[in-house]
Amino acid sequence: MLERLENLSALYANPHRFMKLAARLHAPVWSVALVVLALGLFMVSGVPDDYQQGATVRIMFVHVPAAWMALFAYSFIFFASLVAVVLRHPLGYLAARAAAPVGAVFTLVALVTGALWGQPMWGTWWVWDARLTSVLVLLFIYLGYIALWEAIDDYGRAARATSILAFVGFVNVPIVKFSVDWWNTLHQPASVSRFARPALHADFLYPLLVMGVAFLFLFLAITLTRLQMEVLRQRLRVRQSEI
Amino acid sequence: MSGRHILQALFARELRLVLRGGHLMPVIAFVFICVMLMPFGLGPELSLLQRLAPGLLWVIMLMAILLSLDRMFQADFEDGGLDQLMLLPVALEGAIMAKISAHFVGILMPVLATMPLAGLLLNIRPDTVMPMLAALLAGAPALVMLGAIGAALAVGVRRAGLLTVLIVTPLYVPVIVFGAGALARSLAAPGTLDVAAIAVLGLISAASIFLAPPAIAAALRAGLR
Amino acid sequence: MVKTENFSYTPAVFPAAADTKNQVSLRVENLACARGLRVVFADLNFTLAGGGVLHVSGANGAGKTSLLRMICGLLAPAAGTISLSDSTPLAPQCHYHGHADGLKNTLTPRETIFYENRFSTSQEPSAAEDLLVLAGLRKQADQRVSTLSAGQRRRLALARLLAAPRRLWLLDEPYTALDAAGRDLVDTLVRRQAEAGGLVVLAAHEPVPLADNHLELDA
Amino acid sequence: MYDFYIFASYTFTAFALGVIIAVSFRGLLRARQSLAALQNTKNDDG
Repeated sequence: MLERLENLSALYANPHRFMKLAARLHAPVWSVALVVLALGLFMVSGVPDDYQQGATVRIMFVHVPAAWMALFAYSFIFFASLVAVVLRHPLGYLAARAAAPVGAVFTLVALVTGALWGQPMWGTWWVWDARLTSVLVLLFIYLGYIALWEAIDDYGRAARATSILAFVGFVNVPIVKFSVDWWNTLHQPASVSRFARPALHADFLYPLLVMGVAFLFLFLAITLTRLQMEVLRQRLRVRQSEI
Repeated sequence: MSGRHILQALFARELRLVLRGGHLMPVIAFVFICVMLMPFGLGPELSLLQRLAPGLLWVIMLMAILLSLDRMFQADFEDGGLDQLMLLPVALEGAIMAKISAHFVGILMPVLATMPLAGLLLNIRPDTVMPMLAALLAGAPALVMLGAIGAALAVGVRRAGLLTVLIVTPLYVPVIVFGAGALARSLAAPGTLDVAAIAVLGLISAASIFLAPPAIAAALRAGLR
Repeated sequence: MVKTENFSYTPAVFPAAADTKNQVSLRVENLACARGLRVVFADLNFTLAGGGVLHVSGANGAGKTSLLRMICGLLAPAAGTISLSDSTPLAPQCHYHGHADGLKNTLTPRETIFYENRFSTSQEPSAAEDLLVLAGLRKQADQRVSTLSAGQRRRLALARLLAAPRRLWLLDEPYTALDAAGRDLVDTLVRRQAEAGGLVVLAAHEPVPLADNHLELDA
Repeated sequence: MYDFYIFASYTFTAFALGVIIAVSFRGLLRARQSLAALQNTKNDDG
C-alpha cells in the first residue's frame, strides 16, 4: 500500500537495494578502518619527540584527525540532506540522522584532546583559542541538530525540519570560523595561533595522514552501521503501522 | 489592492497585538534584572563594570531577544492564527516579514532604547553609548531573523523554548563576536567607532533579512498537520 | 428568553464571492491521506462544480478535517492532486473555518473585522458595521474577543468569510456551539456563497439539507 | 613527564569511539531482533 502513495513513499521508501549493498559493504569497510587504524597507531608509536613540545605532540595525531572528522561529518549531513530534499531520495534523511551522533563524538574527542594537549603547554585546561572555540560551537550545532530530531515525533516533519537546520547550520560553520578567527586576533593581536602545528616534516606528516584516513573510515563504518539501524527502525515503524 | 496593502494591515494588527499582549514589559524587566545581577556576581567595582559593560549588555540583549521570540509563532500555532496566516493571498515570506517587523518595532526598539539606561547601571562610559547603540542596531535584525528560524522550527514541539535556544545559539556566535567586538575597540580607543565590525554586522543582518524568511516559511510549512 | 437579534441583511452586504461568469470547479484526483504511516483514506475522486455545496460526513478520525485542510493546502496529501478547473493556486482562494478559529483575544470584534477586510484582495470590502450586525455582535463590537461566548466567537469567525470574500469555503463543523439563529446564519452564508458561484465544502455530523453533494468517509 | 596527557588523550578517544560503536551495533542488533519478532507475530496470525 505504501508504495502507491507517492508523497508518503518519498519519505518512507524501503531501500532494499541499499540494504543489500550495505550488508555486503559492512565487513570490508570495518576491516579497512581497523587495519588503517592499526597501521596509523604503529607509525605514531615510532615518531620521535618534537624538539619544541616533546612527547605531547603525539596528542596531535588524535586531536587533528578528530577535528577533521568533526567538520567532514557536518558536510556529510549537509549533502545527505541535500540529496534527500533535492533528489527526493528518502535515504538522505536517514543518512544525515545516522551521521550526526558520530560527528558529535568526533567533535567531543577533538575538544577533550585539544584541552589535554593545551594543558601541558599553558597550564590551563581550556584556552579560548580560535580553533578550539570553533570546535566548541560546532559541538552545539550537532547537539541542536540531534535535539531537533529527538524533539519531533512525526517523522515527516522531523526529516524536513532537520534538513532545513542542516542547510542553515552548514552556511553558518564558515561564518563562525571567520568570526572566531577575527575575535581571536582582536584579543591576542600579536601571538601566532598557539595551535600552530610543529614543523610537519615527514616524520609527523605521514602518521598524521594515515591517522586521518583511519578516522575517515571509522566515521564511514560507524555511520554505515547506524544507517542500517535507521533503515530497519524505519521498516519497523512502517510494519507496526500496518498491523 | 496589492499584496503590499495586505502586509501593511498585517503589520498593523501584529503591532497592536504585541503592544496589547504586554510582551514588552517582561523583556525590559529581564534586561534590568540581568544588569542588576551583574554587580552582585562580579562585584560593584566601577572600573571593572565599565570594562565589561559593552559585552555584558550584548549578551543580555541577545538573551532578551531569545526570550521574546519564544511566543512569536507559538501563539498563532495554538489559536489557529498560523492557518489563517498561511491562507493570506500574499507570499508567506512577506507575511512572516510583517510579523517579525511588528515584533521588532513593538519589542526590540523599546528594549534598544533602554539599553543606554541599563548601561548607566554598569557605569558605561558616555562616549561609548553611541557606538554601543550603533552596534546593537546593526546586529539586532540578524538576532531576530535567525532567532525566528529557531522559533519556527520548534513551534508546537515539546520544550520548544529550550530547543529554540539550542538551535539558535550557534547562529548567534558571529553576531555577538562582531557586536561585542566592535564595542571593545571603541572602549579601548575612546571616541572611535569600529566601522569595519559594524559594517560586518550590518552585512550579516542584511543577509539574514533576505535568507531567513524562506527558511522560516519552510520551517512553518514543515510543521503543518 | 433573551431575544436574539434578527439578521437584517441586505444583498449589498454580500459582495459577490465569485462572479458567476467564470465559474470554477474543484477537482480532486485519487487523493490519499495518512496520519504518520496510518492510511486514513485513499483513492478519493470527486469534482465539485461551481456553485456546489459538498457535505462531507463520517465518524471521528475518518479524515474529514484532514480532507478540508488538504484542499486548502494546510496539510500535504499522501498522494493525489487537488486543483481548480482554471488551475489558479488554490490556497490564496480558500477560507478555512476550523475548530481553532484564529481569532485574537486582545482584539475587539470591530477591530477583527476591520483587519479581515484589509486582508482581502477584493476591491470593495464589505462594511464592518453590516458584518457585525449580521453576526449579531453589534452590542459586543467593542468588547475584547476573549469576553465572547463560544457561540459568539464562532459567529465572528463566520463573519470573516465575508470580510475577505474568497471562492472556496472549507467549513469544519460550522454548526457546533451555535444556537438556532446561528445555524440560520451559516445556512444563509452558504446559500449566498453557492448562489454567487463559489464552492463550499462543509464537514458536519448532522444532515445538511442545502448541500447538493454528499461524501461519506468511512473510518 | 607528559605521559599522562598522551595516555589520557588516547584512552579518551578509544573510550568515546568505543561507546558510539557499541551503541550503534547494539541499536542495529535490537532493530533486527524486533523486526524478526514482528515478522513471526505476523506469520503466526497471518
